[in-house]
Amino acid sequence: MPADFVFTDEHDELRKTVRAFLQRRSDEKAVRASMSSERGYDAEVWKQLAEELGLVGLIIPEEHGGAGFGAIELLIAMEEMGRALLCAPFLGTSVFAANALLTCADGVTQKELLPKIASGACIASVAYAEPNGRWDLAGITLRAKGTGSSVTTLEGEKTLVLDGHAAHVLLVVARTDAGLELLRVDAGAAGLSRTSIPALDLTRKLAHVSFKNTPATRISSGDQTASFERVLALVCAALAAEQVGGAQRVLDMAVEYAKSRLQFGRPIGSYQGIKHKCAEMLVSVEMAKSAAYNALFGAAANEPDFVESAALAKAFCSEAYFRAAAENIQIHGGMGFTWEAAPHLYFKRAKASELLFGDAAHHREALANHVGL
Amino acid sequence: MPADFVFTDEHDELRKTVRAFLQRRSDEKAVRASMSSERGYDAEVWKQLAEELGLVGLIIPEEHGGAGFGAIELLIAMEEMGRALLCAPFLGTSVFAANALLTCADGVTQKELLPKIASGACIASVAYAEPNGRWDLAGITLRAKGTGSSVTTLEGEKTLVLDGHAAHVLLVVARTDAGLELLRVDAGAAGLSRTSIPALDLTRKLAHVSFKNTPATRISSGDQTASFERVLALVCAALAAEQVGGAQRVLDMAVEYAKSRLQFGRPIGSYQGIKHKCAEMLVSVEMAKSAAYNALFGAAANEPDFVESAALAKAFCSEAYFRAAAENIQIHGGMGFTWEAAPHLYFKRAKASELLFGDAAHHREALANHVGL
Amino acid sequence: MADLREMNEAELRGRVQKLLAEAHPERTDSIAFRRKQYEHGLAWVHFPEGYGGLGISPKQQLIVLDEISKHSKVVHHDPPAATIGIGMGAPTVLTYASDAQKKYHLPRIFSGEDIWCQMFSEPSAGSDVAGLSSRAVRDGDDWIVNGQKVWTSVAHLSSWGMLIVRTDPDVPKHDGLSYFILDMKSPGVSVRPLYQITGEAEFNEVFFDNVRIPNANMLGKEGQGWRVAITTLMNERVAIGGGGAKKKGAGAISQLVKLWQARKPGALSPAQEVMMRDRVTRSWMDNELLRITSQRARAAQKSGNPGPEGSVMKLAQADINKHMWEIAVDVLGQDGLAFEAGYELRQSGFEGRSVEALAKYQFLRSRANSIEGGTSEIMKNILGERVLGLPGDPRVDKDVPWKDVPRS
Amino acid sequence: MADLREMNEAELRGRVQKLLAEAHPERTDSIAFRRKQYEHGLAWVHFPEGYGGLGISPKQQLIVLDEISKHSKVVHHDPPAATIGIGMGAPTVLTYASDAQKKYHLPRIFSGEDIWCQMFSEPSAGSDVAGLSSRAVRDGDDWIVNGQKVWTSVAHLSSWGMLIVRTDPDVPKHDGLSYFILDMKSPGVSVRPLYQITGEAEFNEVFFDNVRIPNANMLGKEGQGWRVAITTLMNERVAIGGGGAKKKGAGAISQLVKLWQARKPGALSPAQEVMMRDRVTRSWMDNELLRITSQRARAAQKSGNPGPEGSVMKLAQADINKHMWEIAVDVLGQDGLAFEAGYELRQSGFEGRSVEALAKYQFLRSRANSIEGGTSEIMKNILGERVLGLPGDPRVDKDVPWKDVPRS
Repeated sequence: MPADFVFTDEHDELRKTVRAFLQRRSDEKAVRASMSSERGYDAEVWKQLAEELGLVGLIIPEEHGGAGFGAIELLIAMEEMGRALLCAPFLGTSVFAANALLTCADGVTQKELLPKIASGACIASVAYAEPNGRWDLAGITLRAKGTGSSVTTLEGEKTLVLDGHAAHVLLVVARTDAGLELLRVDAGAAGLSRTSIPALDLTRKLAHVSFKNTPATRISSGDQTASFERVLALVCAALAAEQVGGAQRVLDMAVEYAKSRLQFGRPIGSYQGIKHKCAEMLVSVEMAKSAAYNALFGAAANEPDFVESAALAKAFCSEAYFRAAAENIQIHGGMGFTWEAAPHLYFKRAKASELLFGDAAHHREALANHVGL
Repeated sequence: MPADFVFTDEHDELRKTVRAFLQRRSDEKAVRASMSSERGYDAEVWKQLAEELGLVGLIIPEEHGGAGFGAIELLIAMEEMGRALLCAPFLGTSVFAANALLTCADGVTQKELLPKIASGACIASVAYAEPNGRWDLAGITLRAKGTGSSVTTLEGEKTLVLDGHAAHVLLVVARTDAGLELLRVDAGAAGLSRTSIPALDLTRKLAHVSFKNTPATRISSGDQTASFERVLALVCAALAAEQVGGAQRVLDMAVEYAKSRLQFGRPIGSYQGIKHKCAEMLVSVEMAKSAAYNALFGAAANEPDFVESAALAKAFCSEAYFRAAAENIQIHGGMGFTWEAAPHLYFKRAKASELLFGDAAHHREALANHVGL
Repeated sequence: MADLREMNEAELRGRVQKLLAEAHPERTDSIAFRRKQYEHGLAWVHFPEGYGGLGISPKQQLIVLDEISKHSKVVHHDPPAATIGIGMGAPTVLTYASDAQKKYHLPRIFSGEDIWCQMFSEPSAGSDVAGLSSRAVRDGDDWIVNGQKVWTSVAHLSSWGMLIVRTDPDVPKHDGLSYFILDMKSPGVSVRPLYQITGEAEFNEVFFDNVRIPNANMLGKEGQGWRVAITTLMNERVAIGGGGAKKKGAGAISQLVKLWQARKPGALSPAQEVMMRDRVTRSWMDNELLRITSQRARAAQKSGNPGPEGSVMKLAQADINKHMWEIAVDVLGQDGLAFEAGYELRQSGFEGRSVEALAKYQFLRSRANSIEGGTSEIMKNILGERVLGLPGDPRVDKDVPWKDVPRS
Repeated sequence: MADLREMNEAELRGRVQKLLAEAHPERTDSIAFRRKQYEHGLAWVHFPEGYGGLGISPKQQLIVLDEISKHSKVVHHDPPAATIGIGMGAPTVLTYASDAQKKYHLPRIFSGEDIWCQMFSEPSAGSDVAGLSSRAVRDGDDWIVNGQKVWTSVAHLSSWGMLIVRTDPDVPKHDGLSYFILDMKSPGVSVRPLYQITGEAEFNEVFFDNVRIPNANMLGKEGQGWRVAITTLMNERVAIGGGGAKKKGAGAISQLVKLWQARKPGALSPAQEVMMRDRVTRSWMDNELLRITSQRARAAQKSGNPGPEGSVMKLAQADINKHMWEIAVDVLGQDGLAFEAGYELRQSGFEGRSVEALAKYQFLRSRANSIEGGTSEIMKNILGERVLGLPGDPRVDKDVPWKDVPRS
């Protein structure tokens, strides 16, 4: 059954709730405070997101203490968080790590970690990318030492770990004798060191992680390549939804500014130069919405082409958000280039989320392979 | 010495003369008449171009009955011809064939053919491309039979031969035991058949040529790969100049129309939607000029990087002309989409000259190889 | 129309069966059958009884079609040339014409006996349709019309035309227009094909040289022409919108994919092949997103919250389509230089084309996508102003007598 | 200035030698040497004698530089912070100030003792500079200024500023402005760094809180401020234009090529590598064409036929530069996510950066290229109207008292 793109009243309610919360707790002032904090997010807000809104465990089943929601609710949450530029380990913990655990981890680990994550008590990060610059699964070369045993050791590096500096648990994607597996390394583990990466986008913290003979527990059984491909697809689709939220917000900002800024006695939005730019942004934002909605409605419906739709979404939304954020700076003129105005915050988020998990060209290539072009 | 891009008074005079002639003899009515004629050009105009203006033998040395001019004069002529959309075998005969003879042919052949070409009496066409779709020299697979002897035979096909239907002499690029050579096949040769290709661009006739045990004379000695690369480069640079002339003309047309066409009580050119489009066309036309001028001033100065500059010019001007011609249709609105208005004539010429001798991507790849990117 | 009652479905299907008992499509020609269909009130079910309808919800028209299809292998659909009359002419006649006119025209429109055309656009009034300058001057019981219309499809086949002309140049432009229906065989009307850059003429130019129209053929009152024209145009939108949901990868993009997959091996270098593939992929994405956006538009409409999805489609589609066919010609490469069909000027036909020839034809034809039915510049104004709420450009033609507004 | 006579070259070189005999750059600090240079009329040779010049053609300034360079390893160039004063302040002072003011300021400007800044732009007056709203009200021999300026470089280092303010709001905007030179140490002047998206402040905001300026410091007459400002701005163009002809592949593009050639092997798939290479190639082409266009502009200027080449450069360069640095960050890929320098807010410095860090910095910095010194939208209007001769947008702020023009 193809997706019908209908949001139910419950969906609309969820969106309203999230938006209202974020308007209060993730306004520009809050974002700037988080940006310049060491941790990178407001622990109090995270707690509320977990306890009051149940968002932290959004896609974690109720049996594991989560809200048990699906991909459409995830779409709504990400869109709103992108809109508000929320600084929080949501993508890393609630989407990437939770989904990796749900998809790849053994029951015992799920039972232990998922409730902790849902409660907001545990930040979990997937250590995926390596310094070789690749985003595809074939690029994973970190190899766990020893074979057979459930405890092994790691020696090597992972990078661009989402909120890796703050994580209580790292879920490390590495090669074992069984293939690609998920390993668990706890925060205090021997030989584990983590360095914050000074990021282009201050609203999302990244860390470099290195392992020196670090003990790690195997928490998946057998090769996870196929499962992990779907985990990555969900992360990309969620990120695309976040990009859509951001893109819509910068369009709104640009339009607001174009209405209120007067030059030569007229609102600048009355000039076709600006008006047509806004119209083009609108077209591109609507198309981006189609891409992200298609991916996440597809995920919700368990469509067999979900991985393909996710690639399409990440490819299109990455470029659409970046262009929209760049045009928003342009429409704001000199003001748009200042630190004190908001446009650059979105611009940096847009660029960073374009690069994260593979840029548009990467995903177009994946898509072309799927479609058979 | 880098090119200085200064046109002398003589150059300006040449331009004025050519433009005035073409305004009289290649106005829109004349172009439409040639377009729908079998031959594809006005023989009388060709005669005048040869005898009165000396343009047909423009780059043929005076000793061979030509004007003995160089690449800068060629630039000017091509630019003006592109502007006027002249229908004539100039690119095929006066540029491609004449230059191929000058660069690759033996003295006897030069002495025989070049004066005939310069006089306008002989249409000569280079049979270069083959139906394999390639434009690079390595794509030439037609192989002359027999070895050693100066007379050989050809069996196979050539396509997209400029004015091949009207040519008195074909200069066939083919492989021999010596490498890549130039062979001569006269119009009446046995087993030679020529078919006009119904062309997208009616202003430049193309023919398909096939050889069935057709006798051909070897007129070059030894492998011509290196020389022929420079011949192709000159053709591309000249074509780029023609594209610039066309691009400038469609910009002029668009601007004229935008000034005189009123909607909602204002000239459409007073709306930024149209005005900014025109400004962007201007930028792109000026950049295209820089590309074409650089190539042909470089050719005139025998710059060692001429082949590279020609690739840059063909790559950039192809896209610039196509975009400008497309925008010109758009600015003309419904009128621009009619057969009776001129914009489509330029649009089709632009697309065809984009594809001819390799499209922009082809030449960017060549450029990247030259530059070492 | 939304508040029209629905008829009991069985009853409606019963009425269709009665029609079929009287005239069966398998044994009746299109005109005769459709005349009968009109008489039974099954032409436009939302029209009043006696005028080809039953006064019921227009949604139920589908039941009529369904019931006919059930009982007949032959279905007499709207004849292609008659769609303008059926979709736009009829509702306008129904709303504004006299009872005698309705009784005369509606059955002839529906049966396809009379082809109708729409004559609004003029050479000098493209985006600014209301700025048109064809004039009608009153002479006794007649009006005498002089001027020219353009972009008139099926004019060369038409018996009647919907015409809007200026009857008062001394008032602002929208206020001085009147709307007529014109017998296309009237002396002084001449129709010429308007050839496009494809060499084909899908449209005509229509010239008026002292053409007389009886005052009785004015629809609406003098000076109300714009309002009547809006009725016509609203029905154009209804007719065009709501295109069926295509499947993923279906439609025009499948042609590009076909061309891509049939490309000449070795024609492109490996690097150029990579880049061309990426262009094809982008176009595939664009087309897929257009398809999804149209689904979203329908979903939003259904749920009663129509968003901007619909409005962006026209603008997006124009660019996407133009791009797609550019890529197609580039994929063809050398073969892109040929135009197999030739450019013999002729009235547009519906003959089949090879996918290669289609690509070149569409490459040319698609240039009009950003012009016809509202230029992309106008669409951007509409999106900017109506959807985003940005202020308009200063207007120099408002509240000024039409004759004083500068024009080309 | 074009008609100023040329001095015999030997004589001019002789004068430079006399200067060097009195004060040699290798043994004299910049301020002291440049004071001497001023006294010898070798500061701005086209200025009149007694005011730092010799009344000769400005082209001959190059001879002065050449002669100094011949005899000294040290050359005291214009101090970077002083260029605004030297390039724009001095010509304005020379044209409009009193003799006493010229005598006081010109040597101090040239020596670099006094840094000058330019205070024209305001938060509410960006593209529309003449719409500015900082007010000066007459009070006896003084004017009292209130308001705010923005985008003021070196204000935090400046002794003097060129200031344009509104002295009459009741006349159309250009007519109500007056031009002052302002002692930046005056009470009520405060300067704050304006941080940009790079985290650095290249510019300042300047606030005026009841700042008193003596009437004697008005340049030009009351209400003539716009005309005086034009003098200043004309000299800005002279100062910015005429950038030296770079060699092929030199300049910023060489940084991108360096990054490309140093890319991580294997980070991109072969197909992505092809596409990225094509983007780098396009950027290389664009930069090369910019270089050639600037050569063409110079050639055309030399030959007395300046074409549109010059005008298109600003617009083209903004886009090309932004694109280039986007590509650079994309080439960096994963490393593009890091911003090594951090965003500690600080005054802009000139420290060295690694090519990777530079790419990220420029990626952000270049966003201003299409805004500063005229937005790309304004540049397109200028190209459209002044170069192509297209008609202007309807104006709602002409011939209207400034106070009645709507503003944000």
